[in-house]
Amino acid sequence: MKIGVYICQCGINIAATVDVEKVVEYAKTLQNVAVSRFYKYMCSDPGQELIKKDIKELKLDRVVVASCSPRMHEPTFRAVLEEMGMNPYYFEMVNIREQCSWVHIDKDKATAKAMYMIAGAVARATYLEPLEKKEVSVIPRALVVGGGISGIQAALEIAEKGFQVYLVERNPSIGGRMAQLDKTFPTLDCSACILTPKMVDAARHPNIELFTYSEIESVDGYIGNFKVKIKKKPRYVDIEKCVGCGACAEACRLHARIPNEFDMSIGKRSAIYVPFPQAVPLKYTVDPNNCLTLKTGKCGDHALCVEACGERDAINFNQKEKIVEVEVGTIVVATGYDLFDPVEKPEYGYEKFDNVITGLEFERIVSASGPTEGHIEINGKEPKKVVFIQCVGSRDKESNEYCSRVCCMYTAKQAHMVKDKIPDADLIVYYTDVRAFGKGFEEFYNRVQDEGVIYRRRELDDPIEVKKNGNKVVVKAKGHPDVDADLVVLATAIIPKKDSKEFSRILNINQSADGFLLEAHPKLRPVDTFTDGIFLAGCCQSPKDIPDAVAQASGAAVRASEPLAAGKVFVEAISAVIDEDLCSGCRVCEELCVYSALEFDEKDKIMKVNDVMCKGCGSCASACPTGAITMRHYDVKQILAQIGGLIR
Amino acid sequence: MKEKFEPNIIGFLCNWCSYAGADLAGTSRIQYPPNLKAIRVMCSGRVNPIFVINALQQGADGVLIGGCHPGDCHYERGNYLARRRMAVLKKLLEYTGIDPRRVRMTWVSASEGKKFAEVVKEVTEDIRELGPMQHFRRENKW
Amino acid sequence: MDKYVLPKDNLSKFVSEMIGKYKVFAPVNDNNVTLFKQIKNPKEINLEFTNSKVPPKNLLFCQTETLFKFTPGTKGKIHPVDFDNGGRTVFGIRPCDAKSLAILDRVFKGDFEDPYYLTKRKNTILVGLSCTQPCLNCFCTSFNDSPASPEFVDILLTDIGDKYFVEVNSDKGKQLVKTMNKLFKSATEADGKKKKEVEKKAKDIITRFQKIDGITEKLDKIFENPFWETVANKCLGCGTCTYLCPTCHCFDIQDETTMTDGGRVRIWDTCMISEYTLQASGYNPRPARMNRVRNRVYHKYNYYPKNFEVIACVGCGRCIDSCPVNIDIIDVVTRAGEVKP
Amino acid sequence: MNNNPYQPWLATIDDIKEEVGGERAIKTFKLVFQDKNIQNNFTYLPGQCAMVSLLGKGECFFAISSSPTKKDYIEVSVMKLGKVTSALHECELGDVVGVRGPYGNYFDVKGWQGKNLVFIGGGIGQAPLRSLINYVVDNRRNYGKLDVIYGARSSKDLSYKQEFAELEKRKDVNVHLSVDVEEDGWKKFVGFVPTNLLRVKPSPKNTIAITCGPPIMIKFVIQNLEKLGFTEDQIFTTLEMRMKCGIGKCGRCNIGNLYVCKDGPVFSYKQLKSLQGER
Amino acid sequence: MVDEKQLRDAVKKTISRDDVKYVVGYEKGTSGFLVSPTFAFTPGDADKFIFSPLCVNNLAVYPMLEDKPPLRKGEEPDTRKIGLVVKGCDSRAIVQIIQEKGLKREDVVIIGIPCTGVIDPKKIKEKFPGQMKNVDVKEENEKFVITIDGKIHKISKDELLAEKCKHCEYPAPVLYDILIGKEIKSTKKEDYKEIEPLEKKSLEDKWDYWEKQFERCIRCYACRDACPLCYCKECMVDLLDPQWIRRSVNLSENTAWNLLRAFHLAGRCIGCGECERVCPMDLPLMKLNKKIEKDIKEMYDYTSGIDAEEKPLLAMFKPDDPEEFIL
Repeated sequence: MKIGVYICQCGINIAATVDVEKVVEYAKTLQNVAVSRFYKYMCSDPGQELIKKDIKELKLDRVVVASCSPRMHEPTFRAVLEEMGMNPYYFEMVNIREQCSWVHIDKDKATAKAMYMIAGAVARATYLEPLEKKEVSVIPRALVVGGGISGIQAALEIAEKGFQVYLVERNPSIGGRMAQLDKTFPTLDCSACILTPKMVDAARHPNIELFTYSEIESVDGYIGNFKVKIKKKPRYVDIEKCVGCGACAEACRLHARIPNEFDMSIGKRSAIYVPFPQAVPLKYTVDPNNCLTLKTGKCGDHALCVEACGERDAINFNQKEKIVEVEVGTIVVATGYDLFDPVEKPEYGYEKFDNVITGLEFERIVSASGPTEGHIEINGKEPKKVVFIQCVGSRDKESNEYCSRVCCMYTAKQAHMVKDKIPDADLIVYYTDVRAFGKGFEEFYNRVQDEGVIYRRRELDDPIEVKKNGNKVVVKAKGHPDVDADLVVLATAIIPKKDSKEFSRILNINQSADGFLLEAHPKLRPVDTFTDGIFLAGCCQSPKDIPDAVAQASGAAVRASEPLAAGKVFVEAISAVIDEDLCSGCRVCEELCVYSALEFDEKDKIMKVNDVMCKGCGSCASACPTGAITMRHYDVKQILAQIGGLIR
Repeated sequence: MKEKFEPNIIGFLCNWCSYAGADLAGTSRIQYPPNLKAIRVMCSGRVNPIFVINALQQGADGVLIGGCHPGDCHYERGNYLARRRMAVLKKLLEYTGIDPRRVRMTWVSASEGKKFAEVVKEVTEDIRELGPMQHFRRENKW
Repeated sequence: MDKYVLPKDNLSKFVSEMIGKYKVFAPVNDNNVTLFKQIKNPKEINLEFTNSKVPPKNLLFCQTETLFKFTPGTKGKIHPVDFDNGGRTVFGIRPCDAKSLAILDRVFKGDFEDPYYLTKRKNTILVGLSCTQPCLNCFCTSFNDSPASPEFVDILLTDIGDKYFVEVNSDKGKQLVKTMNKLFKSATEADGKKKKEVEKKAKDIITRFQKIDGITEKLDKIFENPFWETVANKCLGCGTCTYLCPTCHCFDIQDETTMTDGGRVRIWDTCMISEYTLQASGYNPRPARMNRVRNRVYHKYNYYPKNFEVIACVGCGRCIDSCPVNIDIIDVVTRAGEVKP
Repeated sequence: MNNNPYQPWLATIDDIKEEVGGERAIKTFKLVFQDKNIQNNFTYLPGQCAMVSLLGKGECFFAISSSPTKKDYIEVSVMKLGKVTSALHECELGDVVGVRGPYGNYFDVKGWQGKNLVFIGGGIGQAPLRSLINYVVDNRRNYGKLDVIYGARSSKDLSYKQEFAELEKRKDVNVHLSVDVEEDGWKKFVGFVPTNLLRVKPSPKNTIAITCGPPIMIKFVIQNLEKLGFTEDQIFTTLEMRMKCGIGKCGRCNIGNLYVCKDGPVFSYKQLKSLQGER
Repeated sequence: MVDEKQLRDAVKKTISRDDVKYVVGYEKGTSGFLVSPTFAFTPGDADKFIFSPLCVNNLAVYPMLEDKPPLRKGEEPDTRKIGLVVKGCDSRAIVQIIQEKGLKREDVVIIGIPCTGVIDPKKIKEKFPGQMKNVDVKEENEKFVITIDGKIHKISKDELLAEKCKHCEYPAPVLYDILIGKEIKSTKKEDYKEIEPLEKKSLEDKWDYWEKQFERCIRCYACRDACPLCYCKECMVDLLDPQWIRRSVNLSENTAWNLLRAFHLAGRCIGCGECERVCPMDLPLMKLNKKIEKDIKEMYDYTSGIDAEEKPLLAMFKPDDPEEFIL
């Protein structure tokens, strides 16, 4: 057995705290170590060459590299072995940067720890076994969850590459948050104008199948072979028959009596409705929570909508929820975001006073297609003094520490819209820091300031208070004179979708501490998740503006299309193996495996592993009462040897 | 002066959460004691109680098992299963006179670099206080 | 044979003097289990015992013994160990256990002498203690042995009331007594008579008897007899009988290592488990419990007598006392003798 | 020489020949004792065994497969089966192993002088026969007709291919190789070793037959030898057992009252038949 | 008192069935108070069957002990049933094994005995040491009536009763095909009093206690082999590669073995006490088993060997399992 040990200085990242030369000398004393070297950057080409040369000349059996986290460069070095004709699993990585040099100051101690870690790795390396990566074929279809701008973009791009896409949206129409916006910063394009053509494209694309008013019920399987159950909620309208004429909504007994969620409940709709006129698909949906027929079983003496629909006969109150199962190779998650509920910060007076609204409510008010047809009015009056408060629920340790990234600019935009529509209005913006980092942002901010909008800096530590003052409210901010305002607009934070947790479990992906879905690497794999074959786009991953969301969606689409195009993928070689001589057929493992990777062989009365299904977690191995199950690459010999090395 | 006792602690860290959390502590340069040496496993569910007992035999003064928070397991339930195993094992160890502070379990997510560092600090201090694990350490004298 | 008496008051002195010179092993009470252990003080001795749970063979043929140390690996080195050359006495060994050592000697001598056992054996003085209260399953008399036989010890002590009757059976014994002769008194004829009485009484207590006439030859004829199946059916395959047997001597050799050091270790093994004979190819010549139970009986009553002219059983009864399922060697062998070939 | 029979002498791996590949690979290791004195004093005869160990992995008992006529090394052929043999297979030139021995009895090479010899081997069972064959060939004029019958599952599984090729070139040794199943390019006998034996049909007259191989093969070889007229005391075989000590103490390898490591491994069929015990 | 005639009839009836291989029960032992497991292959064998308070063995171990040498070509495995005489605790072992799919219900014919408690062999041996003949033990009015060489001793049950019987909640078999006598109900409650003193000790005292015990272990594995639930084809301590535990007999390896044995039985041990009974070195193994039993009852409300449909304790979880110990 010949083991090569390579220690990376990582510039000074490692070398500053770990005495690399000393470690090299120490490694030489370890059993089976044939060569031990250090280099400035092991991951660089010359570094890799060093290893390759030794593999060739010294005929190394195993390679140990002590450098950064295996989550960074394990694939890099495995590729080195592979290139030299070695099995890539003969490689062992020691994390002496993230878990040693960066977290310890004392050079002696860090050096000692690095030695222990390397001793453990060398001991373990002796027992490493060659593994073959398993190749599985890929179902050439993709699933996109979420029909907002990110989802639409991703779906269109994958479809354009020639693969079939299922686009699933929980609302009756695709379009998402962007559809609710009036104009977009900083270019002031009309949001609907640029979005609706895309919506239509998506609906029309021969490779895209829309599942609106639908939700993901479950996801099983693995990259290349996901089995997805989609729950189609009953619309009570046959979308084949509905032509979107709207006669039913006009006829509805509750016509214009139900708050329309799309208009942030400022506008009203019927119990049978489309969320907005440009909805895609333009098909009506019965609101089961309000429809008299569905709620009480009785709508006067007969249902007026059915009557209005007449011969088309599109309304069907007997529709039931349907589960559709689809199989896809990859999944793009674009589930979007929710908005912070300012009720949680009572000092802003939201819901207490009509004069206090959120940014998105303002969008609906200012929108030409909104409930006020674009007239900015509050209780029927045009406001003359408008206050914008930023960072409501963002950059605030009590609610969300992060910056929501879009509020500064949309507030500027909204201020501009007010100025545009009510030129004599006084505008004050309370800001924390104005973050105008995007293309054209700073210019826009300057323009708005030039338009006479007053920016007042607020300190987050001194909460702004909004109090009643007759028909108006008074905004009190420390360090500034009080302002009597007709309208207060709160820039509420972008927060993770309410059901993110549940959803991340369905998909078996992670959330970061803030609750957004977690990318595989913040820098290098920003659209991947830790589950192979599942990718992220848009605000489900973190707050973003439209261009960023679209860019990420394009990225996710490319990532998701790669396996589809390749037609096959390699899946984790780490899987369970069963020693048939030891297995007693107790089937404990069958019980606990989430992936159904273990099957009972009726003939031999023992368990068998399905390599491809197995994800290599190892729960079965530690539960196996007879020790019949071992985990490839994490087997008992390897682990016990590593323990021995770590505490020698 | 007698040198301060530096405990040897073995950490079994799950690849997806705790190991990533430890990495994050690194990228965030959060300092913690160097006594814990990590073994990367795919899931805390991989940690067979025998590994723990073996580590103590081989001379570890303590063992820390790090997994994902309940519900966050990359493999859905590995951490739940580990939790049961460790609950039973810890009680058994305590009953035989092994201080329960020597075998610890923690939930550390990929975003909890700070928590990871704090946990390591706490565990190290606890075990430092307990002194070397001598109960059934292998003597290897032959 | 020299005969003395040792007043009971002098016993503690006798032991103390031995402790000053040798490693002394004696029966002690370890949580209600009698075991031979090294003692530092005569007070540790417990003489209220019928026999020790584990036979004192473990003092010479240790359950775990390092054969040598080494630096592991393919570039390794061997580091021999020093044999335990120090003088030792086993105080309170029963005549049956002493006989077992004489039986074990034959295995560990031979063409290849076992230095670990023999070095210790050579330096060990056996100070025997007659058995006056044989236990339920004692049957040494079946082999014409006596619970008060000095044959296999260096010195035998027999409790004859207020003193011990001392029989010195070897040069080693003589040497020992000589160095502390003021503790001993010459034995009178009455003392000798008393010993005989005690011995007779002890023999009479033994009610269990194993028929061993011509057993070796009888066994030759019934190797394939289904009788062995019936015996083995209830066997659980644990190692209790063999571990507690004073003549069993099977062992396993294992390498144990850390990253830097290692030792080749010899550990007691038991022929009662399947793994014992399992070959690397997967083939097992003794696959069933029947094979193993039969092997144990044959080893003691057939193979051993053929090789060494002595039955490898001393009638201590330990295996009967401790067998979880009452496989009773007295009963098994007696019945085997009656089996029609 | 130390007088501790448990303590091996160190030997260096001087050469490794890969005989057979695959799951149950066979390699022949050439071992040279580090101490010249030991090497010179390590005298043995064909059939005898040695305990070879890897420090840290354990010991294994092997028939010495080299001929005693080669003085400056010994060879053992190792099939990859368990922990120790697998570790041995990973060894490289220059690696150090422990060796103790020689152990057991041997083929009666003196007594068989002037006789015809038939060697019947299968698979790894050829190892002890190889020692004997090479010994006999090196002392060729002392012996009569020599027939070597050897077979394996396929040509890939045949050990000592090169040596057989050399042997086949000699006029005074008859080599009869076989494989169990038909394969491309195999022009010699196809069938099991016992069948090949019947085909070769050695005369029992003044002949000793020595067989070693898998138990099932030995069983049929002996049956066929008897068919050919060989008597019980003309047939010899060597046995294999699980062993730990090699010196008749640990108690594993007994067949009846005999210990394979001490009283064997060479037994005549006559002896074997009279032995009562598991094997 | 168990009607031995009824028992023998049941054994006869069972062994007379074509689909039964043999019946395992108890017979009188070879000496003293010993009782021996016995096998009936023919109806005639049934006459030696007995049941007395000395019948302490858990015979559920036998179906799991069957030697399974490889079948020869064309040979069919003998799949006939095994008849078993069981007490309450023994029957729980059967249930637990069925739960673990080690046996199928139809593999066994269970002759159940409502058990009123058995005698601890160690206690009775201490009480009546030395040589004896013609021993008989009966139960009468809450007393054990012990006859030795014609001499009768009446001893209160409590004095000789095995510890496990003192708190037995399942004296009647939880699963049986034939019941000998009437079903009985337990009035007892397991309160784990016997481990409480140890639980309350300081850590040092606990280790002091266990160190002395583990040190004594000779690793004969009788505890394992007598346990009906230790039926792995190959026990992990016998494995060499990987070697979980070294074979050396010393405190470290002995402790590891004893902890692992106990842990391996977590949620599986049914408390028959065989491990402790057969231990030649008198290790208090039940103190370990009972502790785990208590803990899992408290933490997971789980009792083993009651319901054959239950899932294995350590192969399942509840999201709200206790986790105060987690950092």
